[in-house]
Amino acid sequence: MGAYIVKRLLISIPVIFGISLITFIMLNVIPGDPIALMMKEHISTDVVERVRAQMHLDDPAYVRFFRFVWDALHGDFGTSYKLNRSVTTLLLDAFPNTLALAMSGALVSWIIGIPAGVLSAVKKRSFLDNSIMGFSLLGVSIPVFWAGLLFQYIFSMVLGILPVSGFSGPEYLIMPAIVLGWSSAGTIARLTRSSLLEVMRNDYIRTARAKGNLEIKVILNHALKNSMLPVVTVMALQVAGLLSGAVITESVFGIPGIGRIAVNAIQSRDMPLLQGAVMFTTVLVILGNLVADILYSLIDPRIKYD
Amino acid sequence: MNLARNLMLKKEVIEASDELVKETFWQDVFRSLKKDRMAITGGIVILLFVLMAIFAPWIAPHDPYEVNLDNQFQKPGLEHWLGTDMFGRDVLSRIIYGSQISLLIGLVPSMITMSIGIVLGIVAGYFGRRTDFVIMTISDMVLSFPSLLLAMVVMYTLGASLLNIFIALSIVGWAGTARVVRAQTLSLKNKEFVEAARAVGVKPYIIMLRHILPNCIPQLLVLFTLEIPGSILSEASLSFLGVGAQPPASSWGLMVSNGKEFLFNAPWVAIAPGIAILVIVLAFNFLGDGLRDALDPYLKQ
Amino acid sequence: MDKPLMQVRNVKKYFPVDKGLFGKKTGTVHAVDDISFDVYEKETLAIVGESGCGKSTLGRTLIRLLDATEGTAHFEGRDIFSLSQNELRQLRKEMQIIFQDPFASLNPRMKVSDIIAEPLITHESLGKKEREDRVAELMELVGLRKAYGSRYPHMFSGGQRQRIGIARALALHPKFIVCDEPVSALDVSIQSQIINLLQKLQEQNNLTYLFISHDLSVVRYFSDRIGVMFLGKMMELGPTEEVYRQPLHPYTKFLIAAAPVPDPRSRNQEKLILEGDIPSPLRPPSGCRFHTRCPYVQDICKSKEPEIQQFDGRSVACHFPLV
Amino acid sequence: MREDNTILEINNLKTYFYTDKGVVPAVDDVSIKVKKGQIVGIVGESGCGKSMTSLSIMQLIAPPGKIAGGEIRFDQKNLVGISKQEMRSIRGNEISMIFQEPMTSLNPVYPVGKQVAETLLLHNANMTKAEAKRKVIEMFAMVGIPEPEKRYSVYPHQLSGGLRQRVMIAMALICRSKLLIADEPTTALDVTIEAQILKLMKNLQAEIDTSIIMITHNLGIVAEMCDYVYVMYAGKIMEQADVFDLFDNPKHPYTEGLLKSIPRRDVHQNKSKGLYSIEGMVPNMLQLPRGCRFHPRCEYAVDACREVEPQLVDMGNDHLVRCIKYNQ
Repeated sequence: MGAYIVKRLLISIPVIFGISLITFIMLNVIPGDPIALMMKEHISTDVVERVRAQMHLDDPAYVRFFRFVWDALHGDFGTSYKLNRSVTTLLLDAFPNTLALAMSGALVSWIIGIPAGVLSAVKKRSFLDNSIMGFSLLGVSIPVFWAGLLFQYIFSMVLGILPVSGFSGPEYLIMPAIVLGWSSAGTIARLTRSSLLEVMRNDYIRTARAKGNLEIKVILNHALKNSMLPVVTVMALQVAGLLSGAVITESVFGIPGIGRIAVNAIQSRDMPLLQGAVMFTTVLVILGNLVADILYSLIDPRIKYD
Repeated sequence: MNLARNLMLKKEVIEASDELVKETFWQDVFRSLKKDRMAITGGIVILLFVLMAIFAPWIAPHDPYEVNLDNQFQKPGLEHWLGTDMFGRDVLSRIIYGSQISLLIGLVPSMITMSIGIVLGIVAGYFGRRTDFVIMTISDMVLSFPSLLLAMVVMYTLGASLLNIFIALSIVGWAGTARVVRAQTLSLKNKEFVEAARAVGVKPYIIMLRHILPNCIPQLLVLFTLEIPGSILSEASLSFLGVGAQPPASSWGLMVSNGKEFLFNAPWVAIAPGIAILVIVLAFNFLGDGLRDALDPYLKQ
Repeated sequence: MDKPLMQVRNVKKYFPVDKGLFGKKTGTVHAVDDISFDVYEKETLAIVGESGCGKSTLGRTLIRLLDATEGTAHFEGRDIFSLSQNELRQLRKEMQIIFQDPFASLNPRMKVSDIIAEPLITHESLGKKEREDRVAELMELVGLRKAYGSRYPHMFSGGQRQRIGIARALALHPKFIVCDEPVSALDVSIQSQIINLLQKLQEQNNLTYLFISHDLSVVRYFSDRIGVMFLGKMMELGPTEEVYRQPLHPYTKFLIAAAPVPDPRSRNQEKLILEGDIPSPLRPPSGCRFHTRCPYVQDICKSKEPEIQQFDGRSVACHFPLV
Repeated sequence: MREDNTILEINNLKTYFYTDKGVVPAVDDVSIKVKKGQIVGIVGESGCGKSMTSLSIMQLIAPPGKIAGGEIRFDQKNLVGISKQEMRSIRGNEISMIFQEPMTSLNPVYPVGKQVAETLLLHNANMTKAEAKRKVIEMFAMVGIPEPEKRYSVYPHQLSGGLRQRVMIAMALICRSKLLIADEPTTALDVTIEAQILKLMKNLQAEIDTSIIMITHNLGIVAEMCDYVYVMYAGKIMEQADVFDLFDNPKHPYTEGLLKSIPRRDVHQNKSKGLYSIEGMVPNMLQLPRGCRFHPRCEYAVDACREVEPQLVDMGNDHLVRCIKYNQ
């Protein structure tokens, strides 16, 4: 098992390198002179000169890229020119909040999504099935930011039982987690249901019935584990989705997470901060994919560990 | 090498009824779609929105851009069915005009995404080895970016404009389609009718066009109807974060964003456009689900 | 039997098996391992064997659907393995293939007339009318009504689809056709219809068949000569009747005896049953590949690979042929 | 009910499929009898309804299929309409089934031993897991699986087709079922492995004295294994007889045609004459021909064949045939 994880980690290093290359190109090379972009904010010339010197912008692009990678490896993502603080510390402060939000969103989606999907597959074409699927479809279709506003309006402004925004206690996490979790729970529930129904068509399910199993045992003992394979794969892809959702939810609910930092960095044209935020989240996504990969190989014996 | 898999026996009942299927692929799909109420409602709603977008100038009760400060924040009523916003503009008219941008932003990037994804997916799947490795590694990297963040970075670099939104949403979307099409191509490539074409000496690009692509259509149809709502939602999110459509364009996402400060005393300003987004996205999802069920037998082929 | 249409010499086809994360090669499957034989004009040479013996791989390699790892195959004097892409494309007119699975061998999105016309479109510049006539003629030839041309494959039964596949293979008037288990997936009554059709077409168009099958009864009826393969090696080759009456290789003897016979009286005869499982092509046994299942195995069989011995018109690869 | 050793009696079974394109009479008024210790063959081509008959016995017909009529008497009990709970206690215990595709009939994510033990534990509530494991290993040895202890915890993808079918047979006979239904058990196997499996089934049948319904399209297997044979075509039984009687003098044109059109590996057949073959195709079940269902493909068809559906007529010593020639 260990060897498998080590191998997977080794593979993600070139991927991370690739991502940093893409990010670097998009932020430094394509826009031409990053300082020109910053100038849009009418910054005083001395600040501009300081940043130009600090970022050695006169060196050729590839030199700057390898310096960026070298510094990144030492945990130094440059300094945010707007807040004049090290990008790394800013991100590390914000990371726990995003993690809390993303994890609670993920939990909401798994704890509600999977059982709901199984239930509606078991009770196919029943009222329960239709309502679960309707609710999931709503979750998938609803714009996350709009749902946030709606929740704020109903639960904070009208009912006043939950804080509108901010992040100084668990109760601040309830609405954002639900809003974020609802859409991914919808995806997971729909996928679990269709995957389970698909698996039920296999020959070994017919064998399980021919043994004299109760239908519910056929579903839970034989079909469920097989149906989890595609669900786990989607969970990996969902990590990226959750982080996208987090970006919005953090803005709506004013949660000081990495997403919020990224949005502010864009609005204030703070390139080093944005670059750091993007790198940070993509590494999170890769780790998420790794976890899902390992989960997948735990379920499916056909995948060897060697 | 393969065992004597006597396919005829396993599909006894299917074989019996299969023989009398006289419909072509499209007739069969349309017949099952017609029976699916949800898909039909979805289709009708989409049609309404398209008509609304086309005939917006004639339908909209007021001029969406006419600022009239002394009737700010009017409650939804007879005069303004959905009330007015902070500049006294009629919310309903702005939503009607907004449908033009939102539908455009739903369709155009999806088309770009699908075409890039199809070409790269088929090429990667059919040729395999190095081309496959390169294309798939890039797509894995693109998929590692949270899509919204990547779109934001693109908007940051290129600046906010309608064209740039198309580019941003396409850069994000192609990887997903490419992976699906590649998987489909890999399974089709080993099918005997492709081997037969190669045995006849048909050139690879013709094999891709005549044999591989048409058999991906069922999968692509489903993907397309689910890609459109995806990009509508993405654009709305971008606009909400102030990185998408810029004024005076009245994209629904922007309207929600402008209305969020006045949520307490004028909730309709932010909530009404959100409902429009929800309805059109739901409609596409209804249609997409209906299509997937109707195409199910063909998806597994 | 006049001069050989095709001379196959030491053909090998290996597949790398890449397991592990980095996809590094961790083994090779010797699907076809040093096979040599001749194919004579207008004959039906059957290649029989169980799964994993490499018969389908051999068939596909000989018409270059797969590229051989080693060896040569001279077709009318020219080695097809060393032909350039263009030369190969010209050669396609001479060699064709018929497949086993009626459901997978026809493009479901194409009309039947287009499927049959594809070879004509690819190789000959015919007018539309002329091409339609040729397609109609081909459909009549294989016993299908012209009117079916505008239909799609899913509207046909297995037997009819196999006829469409045959019509496609005949479109360019080939000399040599690889039939890869053409009747295995069909019902008994349909099977005999297709066998008769193949036979009629062979006589009318002087076709040469490489008939790949695992059905020893169909092969006895239909083939002139038979080659028995096991795990990539040719165990025995010779005229069909002689091989069935007096098999030289133990595997041939047991393989022929294995299929149950449709005559209840033979049910209580002592059954010749080969024990053990088919070894995996990834780790073939040492020496003679059949030694793990051979009831007459000796020590030499385990260590030394048997030389191919020739008897007049017959060959066998066994240290102790059943002479 | 006369007390003889009939273990299973199916009378006028009708299993119809109510598809959106019409009703498919997959099994149309079929009557079959199986005696204790007897191997009964149901032979026919695809779409003839033989598999649907077996699935009806096990009550495993999924919608849109339904048992529309007739009775299935097993051990004097009519299975059609009994409680789900009672049927479950019979499935896998008193009647068990093996299927055609050993590759896909086992659950890929569970060890094979555990899957066989499950059948045992389902029908023996007070049996401990360890005891069940012991019995399974014993059964694995009995069905000829080498190193049974090691193979207990192996996953299906690590076994060959032949070994997987042996696991399926072990699973079917672990509770010493009275009736084993084998639906094309060796069709997907190589011929040398098929010979092993057929021999194994014969030995086990003798040892456990179970009755077997052998469903196949292969008349060679019928000749070798079965005592009594039913020939099915388009959902109906066309002929039924003792195996020697059927092969010696087949009466129905379809049976006769089938026997004549099979190539033989044990005898030289002159190629120049061509193989006898029954023309035409299996009829489509939604537009069945009027009168005798075989008449469009029958050499001896006369006008009467197109009007009236002949009945199964007993020609003596249990040889029944459904053909106008014998209906006068």
